[in-house]
Amino acid sequence: MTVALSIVVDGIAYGMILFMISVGLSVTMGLMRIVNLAHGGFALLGGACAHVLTMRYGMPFVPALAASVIAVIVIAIPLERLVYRHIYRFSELEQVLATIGIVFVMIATVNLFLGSTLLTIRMPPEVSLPVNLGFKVLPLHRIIVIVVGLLMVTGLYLLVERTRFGIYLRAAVDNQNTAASLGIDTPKVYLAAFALGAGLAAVGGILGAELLPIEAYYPLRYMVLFLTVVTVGGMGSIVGSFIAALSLGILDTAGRYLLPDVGTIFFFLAIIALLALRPNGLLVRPS
Amino acid sequence: MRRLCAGLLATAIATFALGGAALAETIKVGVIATFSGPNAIWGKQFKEAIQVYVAQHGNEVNGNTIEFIYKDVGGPNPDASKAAAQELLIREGVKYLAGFDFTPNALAVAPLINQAKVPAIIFNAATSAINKQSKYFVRTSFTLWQVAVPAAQWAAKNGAKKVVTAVSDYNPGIDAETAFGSAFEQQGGTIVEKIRMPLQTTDFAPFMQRIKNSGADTVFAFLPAGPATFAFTKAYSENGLKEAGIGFIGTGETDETTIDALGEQAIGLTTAYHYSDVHTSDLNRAFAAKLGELFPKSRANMASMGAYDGAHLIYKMIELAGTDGDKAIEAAKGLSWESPRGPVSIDPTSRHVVQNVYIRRVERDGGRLVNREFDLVKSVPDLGFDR
Amino acid sequence: MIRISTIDIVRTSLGGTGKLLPVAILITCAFAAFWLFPYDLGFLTQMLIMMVFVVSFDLILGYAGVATLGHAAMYGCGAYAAGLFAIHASPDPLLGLAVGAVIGALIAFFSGLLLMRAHGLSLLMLSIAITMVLQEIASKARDVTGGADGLTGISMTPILGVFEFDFIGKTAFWYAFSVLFIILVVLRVLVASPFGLALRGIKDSPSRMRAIGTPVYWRKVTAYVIGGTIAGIAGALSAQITSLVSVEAFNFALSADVMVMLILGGAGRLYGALIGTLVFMTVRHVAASIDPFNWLFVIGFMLLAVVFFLPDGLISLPRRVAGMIGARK
Amino acid sequence: MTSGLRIRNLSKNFGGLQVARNITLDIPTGARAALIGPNGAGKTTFANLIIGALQPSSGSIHLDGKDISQLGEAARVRAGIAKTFQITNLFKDLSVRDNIRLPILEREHRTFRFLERHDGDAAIEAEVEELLADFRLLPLANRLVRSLAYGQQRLVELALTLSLKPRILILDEPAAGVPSSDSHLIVDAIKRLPTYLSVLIIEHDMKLVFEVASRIIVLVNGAVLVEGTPEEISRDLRVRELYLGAGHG
Repeated sequence: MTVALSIVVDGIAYGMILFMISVGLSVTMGLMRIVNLAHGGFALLGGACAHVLTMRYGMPFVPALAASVIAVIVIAIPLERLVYRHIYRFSELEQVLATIGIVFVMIATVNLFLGSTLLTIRMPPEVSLPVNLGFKVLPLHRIIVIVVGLLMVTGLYLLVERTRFGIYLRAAVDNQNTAASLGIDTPKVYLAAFALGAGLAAVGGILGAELLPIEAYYPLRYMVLFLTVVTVGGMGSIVGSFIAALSLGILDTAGRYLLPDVGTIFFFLAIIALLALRPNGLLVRPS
Repeated sequence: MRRLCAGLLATAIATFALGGAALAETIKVGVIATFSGPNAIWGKQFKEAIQVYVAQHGNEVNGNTIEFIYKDVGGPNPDASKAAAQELLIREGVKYLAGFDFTPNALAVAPLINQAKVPAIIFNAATSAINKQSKYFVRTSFTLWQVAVPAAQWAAKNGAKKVVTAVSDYNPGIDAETAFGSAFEQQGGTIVEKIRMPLQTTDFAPFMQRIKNSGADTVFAFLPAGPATFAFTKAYSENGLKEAGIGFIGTGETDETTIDALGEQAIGLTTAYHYSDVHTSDLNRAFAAKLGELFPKSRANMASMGAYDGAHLIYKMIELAGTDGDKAIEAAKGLSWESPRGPVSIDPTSRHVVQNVYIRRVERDGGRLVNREFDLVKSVPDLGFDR
Repeated sequence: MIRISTIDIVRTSLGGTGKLLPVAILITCAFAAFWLFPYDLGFLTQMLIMMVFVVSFDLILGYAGVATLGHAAMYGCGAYAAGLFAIHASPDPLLGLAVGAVIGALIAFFSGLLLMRAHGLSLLMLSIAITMVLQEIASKARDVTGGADGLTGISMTPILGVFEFDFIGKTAFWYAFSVLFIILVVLRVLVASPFGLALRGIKDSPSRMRAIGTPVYWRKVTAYVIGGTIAGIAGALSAQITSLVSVEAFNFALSADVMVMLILGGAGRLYGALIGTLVFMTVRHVAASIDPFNWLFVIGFMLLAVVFFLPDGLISLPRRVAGMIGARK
Repeated sequence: MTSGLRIRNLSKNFGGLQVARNITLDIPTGARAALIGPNGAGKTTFANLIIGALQPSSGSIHLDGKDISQLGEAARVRAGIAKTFQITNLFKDLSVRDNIRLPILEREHRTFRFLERHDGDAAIEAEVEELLADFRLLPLANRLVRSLAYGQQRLVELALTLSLKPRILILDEPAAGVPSSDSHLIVDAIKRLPTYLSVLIIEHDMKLVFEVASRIIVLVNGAVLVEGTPEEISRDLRVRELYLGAGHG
């Protein structure tokens, strides 16, 4: 019983981090339908920025987080205007090539200025304190991540489903010409959505750095992980990604608890089975 | 221009294979390592340590000029390693090979050095069995057996009764687990559980729970330095293991190149290892000073020391045997010298470095974290060679 | 600009004297490389093996339009199969290649039964997951595969009992080249066959192919098995020539590199696969040896330049240039 | 035994939604029938039920007395049912000639051959050239379909479908998207179709329907409203209401 409870709690805490690091990709790849392999690159830029701010300039964590996210958005906007705008029209394979090219340049840039070692982000020491939940000890920052993750998924759900921006975005992705004829400024909607995706990637990179530490090759090292969450969640569904992230977190944790020797095999076999049964993701029905 | 006829080529190879010219010449040393990609730190540490050695000792031995040539293989990539070795041996006519961060990269050149009779000095790759694949391999780093056994002996002597081992599930991890386990049980201790953690693990919380549940008083861990170590030590400190009274003993987890990234959570971690950059000796201080002078941003670690002593060994072999591979290997056997890490020698059978293994604890030293040595096990050979 | 049908290109090149031109160019290039870079035979051989591998992926992605990110599954299995066969059964290289091919085909068949039903992102992920499982198995079966240390002890007898693997790698070079050459010839026949046309039809419009009565799924499985066979051969070549197999043979990065090289050169053209491999590996090799710390800049900008200015891959460069000159007149 | 297509009580439900209701219909050999009806009447669903892209919930389809209700799409093509697509669905990166050649190769069970050339069979090549000539596509034969005008693509669509040598040909809005200046090309092509063929045209354009069809079936809400000759249909009050009432001519 305690084992099951531990699996669920640890799994949710881990799943929330998976959600954090991949939610930006749910926006760019899931909603905007770009094969955005550069997603991890924005997380890397955010993390590197937070590293410099907290470690070199001694900025406290929360302002550094905000500043880094803004910095990434500021980088993302001209990048969208100059480069991504053209990438939208590319075929999927060309998108793969283009975004891999971008991610290589991002890695090389971070490598040039900060080297290829771990780039830690200093957090207030209190967040590392173990919190005793009675049946289980959990680090405080995991609890913070769980809360932030819940806020994030709620906010995004409302943004995409309930606001005009969300409707515009879905209309624009569905059919750009129709959307334009309805008077929707599709380039601006795309720009906003892209900036949102990049900003979320940065948030995820920084908050997830407790488990997936930032270093120059971060985007390549964890690419499979990001893709897994979005694929299992299903394209175009923030809530799907959320549920997928939690399920994968619990699945992976259960594997590590119960079958540690074959945990990785178990995890990927489970994903194979899942995708074989639900090829379009957890929430989307097979067509 | 570069056109060469095959005949000439064959002659060139024949000449170098016979080797051993007595005249003053340029003797080339080919260094095969990872200089690009996520593991580029290896190549960087190797190269800088060699440059420090050359800066301290000049580039001449017996009137011969020593030239180091570096080849990148981009990570664990045996195909590239073999191709690089071929190119170095044939085009550059190197008389010594060196480097080798990853085990497969070293194993891939074994057939080549056997044929060419060229010594290969391993600066890192830590699987005991490598040296059995060719009598031309000499190693100046360490093996997991060499550091894990002293770790077990020290732990047993210092109050550990029940230990849980937690290692990354790949060959070095298994080596560490076996070495530690057998030595610890020999000392009368009990291994209560052996946990093997998949290499891809990012969240170590489940393992922390298992470690706690195992009822052990100490955890022995082995993980590759980098993100895995970061996440593991973080999980160790944040899941209340320290508070639960479970001690930590490891080996290379607190590597100097990543220790500062580990931050406060690392303080107090105990490890058994063969080199710390704050080892107190004049030689080490001189080494650190030169390194700081040439590469102000760098910090020495075990890879630096493997390369530094490797360079020393190559100089010695050239001094004693010139470019005759067989003679050079014979000369290397039994050599002993004072290294920045302490007294070392080359065991004639295993062709592996015999060295002190230090017990260290992570402490804060000004703005950085260091592995402070407080105990040692003297003259440990490669205990895994005969297994 | 009107795009010229590839089939027309193939037809003209196959008719009359044009038939031998690519063959002649290929052989000339091999000899030129052999004479001009006698010291780089190791690297050139690696490139030839990679060309075999990329060409096998071209059949799947470029012709049948099936995008996977797990092509290393067949490469790795071929490599381990050939390595284990050499150690435990027979050190004959050609037999080893055959074993690699068979195992590549089997893995492709069984994984293809699942994969060829999937599409898009789901297909990418499934292929990644299958490769991960295989890598993990190879890594855990230490007694058989040597685990992370690699499978050692592979030694080969002379090819056909005559050509011994030599120190400089001459034999290895010509061995790899011969295999590549034969595979290219086979694939050229294959892509010009009714089956090849059907694959291109499937890439263009699977729904139409179904509407004309094609069992699309089985055609794709067949293509995947053929691609897997060749990938298995590539893996076997690497095992025999390096005399070592490591778990890196299953790496995700390898599958990704193969995709990048193919798109870079031009998917759907056999020579595009060759050019992409040549350029990518050369640039990486040269850039990494000149400046190992910043070489990724070069690769990154090269990929961006190609995708923005040569969307059909490097192989379209001559035509592009010709088009620009023509437009200026 | 009737020759041609015999449909009895065909129904299809999507969950609670009934999209085909009890359709009973005969399309004898050589017929030129047209299926009309307002948007959402279930015309495309009906076509998909016949070609096997959808499986019926109940009812049967017989071709020349043989029950084909349980066959899949590919098998029905082999049995002799072919359909053009409403939005052209061609092999855009293949030449026009390959677009015609591919279905013939498929029909002749050759696409599983690896070692012969795809253009190596004289009989097939002759058939390809004949079809190209029939549809006046010879001058375009080497162009990629992608580069053709839309009207030309519709002709390729027709030729491609015909190359399967079907017995029943279903034309799903053959003139959709074709500028009116080019629609005579389509009408001509349909009129030239061989007489052994039964043709079912699904169309909006009444002018085209009245020009080529000898029987017209009106479908509303998934059910047959009325069936008859063009004259009968044009006189039918319910149809007039349906079309004229909605403002169509």
